[in-house]
Amino acid sequence: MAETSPRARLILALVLAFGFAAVQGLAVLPLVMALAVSVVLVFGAGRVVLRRMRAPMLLVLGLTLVLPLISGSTVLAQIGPVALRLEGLQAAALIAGRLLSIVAVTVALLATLSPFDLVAGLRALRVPALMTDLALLTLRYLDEVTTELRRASIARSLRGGKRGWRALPDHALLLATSLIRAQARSERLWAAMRLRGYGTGLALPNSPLHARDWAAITGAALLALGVVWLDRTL
Amino acid sequence: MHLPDGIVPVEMALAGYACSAGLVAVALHRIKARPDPQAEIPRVAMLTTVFFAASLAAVPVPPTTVHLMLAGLMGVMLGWFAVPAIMVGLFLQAVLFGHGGLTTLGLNGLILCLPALLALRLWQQIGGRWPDLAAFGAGAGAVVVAIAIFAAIVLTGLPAELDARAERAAVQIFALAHLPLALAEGVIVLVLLRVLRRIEPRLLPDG
Amino acid sequence: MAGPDIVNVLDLDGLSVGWPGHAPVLKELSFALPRGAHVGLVGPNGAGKTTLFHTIAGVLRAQAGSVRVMGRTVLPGQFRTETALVFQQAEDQLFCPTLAEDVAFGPRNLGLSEAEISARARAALSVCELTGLEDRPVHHLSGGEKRRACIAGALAMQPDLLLLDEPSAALDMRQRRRLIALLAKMDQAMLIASHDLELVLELCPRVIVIDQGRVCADGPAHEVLGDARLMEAHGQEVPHSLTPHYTPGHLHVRNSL
Amino acid sequence: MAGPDIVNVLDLDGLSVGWPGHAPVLKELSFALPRGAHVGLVGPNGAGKTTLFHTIAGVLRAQAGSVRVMGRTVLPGQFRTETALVFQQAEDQLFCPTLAEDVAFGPRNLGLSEAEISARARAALSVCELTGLEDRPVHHLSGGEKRRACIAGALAMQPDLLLLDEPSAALDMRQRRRLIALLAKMDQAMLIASHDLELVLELCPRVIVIDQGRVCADGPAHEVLGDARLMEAHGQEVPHSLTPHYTPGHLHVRNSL
Ligand SMILES: Nc1ncnc2c1ncn2[C@@H]1O[C@H](COP(=O)(O)OP(=O)(O)OP(=O)(O)O)[C@@H](O)[C@H]1O
Ligand SMILES: Nc1ncnc2c1ncn2[C@@H]1O[C@H](COP(=O)(O)OP(=O)(O)OP(=O)(O)O)[C@@H](O)[C@H]1O
Ligand SMILES: [Mg+2]
Ligand SMILES: [Mg+2]
Repeated sequence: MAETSPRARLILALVLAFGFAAVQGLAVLPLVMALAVSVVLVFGAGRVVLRRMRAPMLLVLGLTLVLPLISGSTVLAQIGPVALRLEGLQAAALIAGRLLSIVAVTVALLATLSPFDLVAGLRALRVPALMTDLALLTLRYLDEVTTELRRASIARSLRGGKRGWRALPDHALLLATSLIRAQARSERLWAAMRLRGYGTGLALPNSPLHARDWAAITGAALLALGVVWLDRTL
Repeated sequence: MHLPDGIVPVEMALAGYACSAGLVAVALHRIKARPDPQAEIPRVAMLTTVFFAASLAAVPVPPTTVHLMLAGLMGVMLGWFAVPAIMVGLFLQAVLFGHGGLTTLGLNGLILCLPALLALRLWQQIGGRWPDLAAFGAGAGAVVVAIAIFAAIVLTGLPAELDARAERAAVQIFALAHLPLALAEGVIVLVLLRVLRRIEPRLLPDG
Repeated sequence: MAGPDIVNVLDLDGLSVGWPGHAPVLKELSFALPRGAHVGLVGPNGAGKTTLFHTIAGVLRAQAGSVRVMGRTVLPGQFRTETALVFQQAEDQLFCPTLAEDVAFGPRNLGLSEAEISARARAALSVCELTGLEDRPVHHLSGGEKRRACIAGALAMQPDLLLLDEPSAALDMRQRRRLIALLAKMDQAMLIASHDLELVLELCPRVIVIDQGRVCADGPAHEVLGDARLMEAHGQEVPHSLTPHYTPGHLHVRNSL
Repeated sequence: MAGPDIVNVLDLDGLSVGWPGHAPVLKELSFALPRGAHVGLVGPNGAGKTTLFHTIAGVLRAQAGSVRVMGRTVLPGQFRTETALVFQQAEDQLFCPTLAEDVAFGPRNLGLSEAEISARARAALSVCELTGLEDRPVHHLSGGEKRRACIAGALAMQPDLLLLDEPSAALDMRQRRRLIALLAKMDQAMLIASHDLELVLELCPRVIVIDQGRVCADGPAHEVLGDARLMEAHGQEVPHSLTPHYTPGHLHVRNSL
């Protein structure tokens, strides 16, 4: 499945994510999670997903610690003033299941693409050229601008720059300098783009969707609908 | 302050997409009406890159460090271009860095775009007469409005059984925790726009 | 060196140019470039070299006089594929995600077929010794590779006139040597603006000196660059390779300047 | 040249350094700089020159060995005002709105009185021949002026050790000459990393060659830079002023390389 086109992957990710987000009961949650795991395995993205799961895991941990204590009326256990409540526990489990499944699916489908293919996929989905060009140029120059900002901040420290909140105005100065340079650079960039005939946008033209892509999209749509239907009937 | 996936009900997420799409359509319509919108793409892209890079770097606000949001500044400096720029930034963040989420892209767009447009409005209204006040207001105000929208969305979206007292307490803690961020952004936007007005007024829209 | 053509690749005739809202930078410039000529353009900072290149490429409007490329007058805003400009800032010129896409960007805008586009891109990459790096994101290229990538992007347009603004800036010895070898074997007409006089001397049989927007000298490289009085007057120095040295003792004399 | 002190300004002792998450870039580097010494640092792209400067300035952590400045070990994150670093990218270093503010930035952070701050700034500006440009926005300075502004900002800290990374990059002849004259009369200890070997030759009696993170040569400039075999092996060339030329004919031979 690794050859699925970027455009198809975007559609797959959206369809599955919204399908999972629509789940309201705990009953289909195991099915949803199993589906998420199989998508990860099919796209061979296990390692990436595990790496990117850390932050969502922390969030989920926070929720499961807090929600059961503050939400719901059915008390399951009481230790002093602290009561563990059923509804809160259910809500926490539901949110955690949905969150982790959606993140797993999006990471498996999209984070494994090169960022530039991703933008080409967006262009193919008829996202306006203005936005995809913004995305491409931002991706292209993000590293450089980050490095420049980091260097400037080292230069500031080397000249005894203040620490703590008193450094805030200095940060504003660094940002202002960076913006001024960005402006100058954009003028050169525009000349370069025009000289090479910039007209219709930077992203590559559409590549057609193959039969395999259509099959994947149809499959995902059916799965998502199935999940929602099961959720509403069970 | 990005809303992750899976927290709010799917209806809200869909409504968020619809509202954001509407906002983008309005913004693109406004942009198309400008004399040569294509020629502005490199400028908007380069400034957006700087905003993006700056919001990835941690800024000290004791006792911790925070990440700037910069929605107000984007509104002031990019005008209506801020809307597509913010949406692009959010998409890239969600997919590349795992901040925010795919289903909540629309809602997150509202959380940042509305404050940006309000900041722009504020700057256009009083930036000429009281530039420092307008700048601080744009910076700090955008954070406050974003927090308000964020809190409203979360409260509407969370399970109904949540008891009212806990709810209010959580909102208060959340808002208080972000007060330093609002102040920090206010100061940064104030200093920054002062510098730009002094040495590179070309970069500012007619305030 | 020039072909059997009658036309010059480039004709400047009494050209005066300024940036919008500023005084003219170039004043009554006239010279011509025959086919295949490699000409060096030398002058101090602010002399107007970059301004001249922008005018030839059709970014700036001539206030007086005319620029003709391949016999046709250049109109500002009109994108002419006969001219390719390589900027001093390589980063700003490589705006596509990967090397292959960047080199193919120009040909794609010419409306060629996919096969032709990729043939041209492959040819340009191989001339510039970049084969194998096609899928590399542009910001992961080294300084010398970026410079060569810019040149590849220009060559893919198959221009008749190549304008190079400070091609050796920020390159180390090895990369600079490689660039010189690469440029030496090209047969397009070329105008090379550079502060690196040794490079100019190696690549260009003819050199034009401009200062304050006027042509101050135009002639064989050895004569022009070897003329200490002329060089001195325009903020340059005679390149080391044109001055005989026997002892290293002169260094200390120089040091005390 | 060195003063009557016992201490070296800089002492490197078996220094190994790498960027976080990468293999070491510098491997067991050892050398010392006496007071007032001007030393050139030469090596191909990626040799580790910039990395070394970052380590000396306390940005990077030594994995093994130690760096001592003025006899005290440098700890990462602890920025020492005895060391001043001038980056290759002048723009990154000038972040205050005007030249005067930028040069005064360092002294102001040292907690000096206003009178002292302005005295120091004025002195630094005048050494760097920037007097008269105080109120100019930094981004309206020319390349050479920016470079000198960075040096002025460094000098205003009154450092004992000045680290210069490619100081002549992007300068024209006149600016470069001016920079050389300026640096030649300074009496701080200086480490100059540069691909401009003529500049190194004029400024530094001693040259260190590094390649792949190791010291490959350390000795008198004329011997080191004049050693064709050594230079060749590390991607450099013997500077023109150290090779005797009698006829310009060699150019054509070179061209066909
Ligand atoms: N974008 C611009 N707007 C206004 N004036 C400009 C602009 N670019 C250059 N100039 C002015 O035009 C004059 C010539 O500059 P130009 O960049 O052509 O010189 P140059 O010969 O290329 O110098 P260098 O060797 O530094 O590249 C200078 O006085 C400069 O101030
Ligand atoms: N920020 C960084 N993160 C990781 N590796 C880096 C970083 N900067 C440099 N390096 C690596 O360290 C090595 C030495 O780089 P360094 O910049 O010190 O070389 P240099 O001698 O300064 O080269 P140049 O002449 O091109 O400036 C290179 O292999 C480079 O890839
Ligand atoms: Mg120039
Ligand atoms: Mg370096």
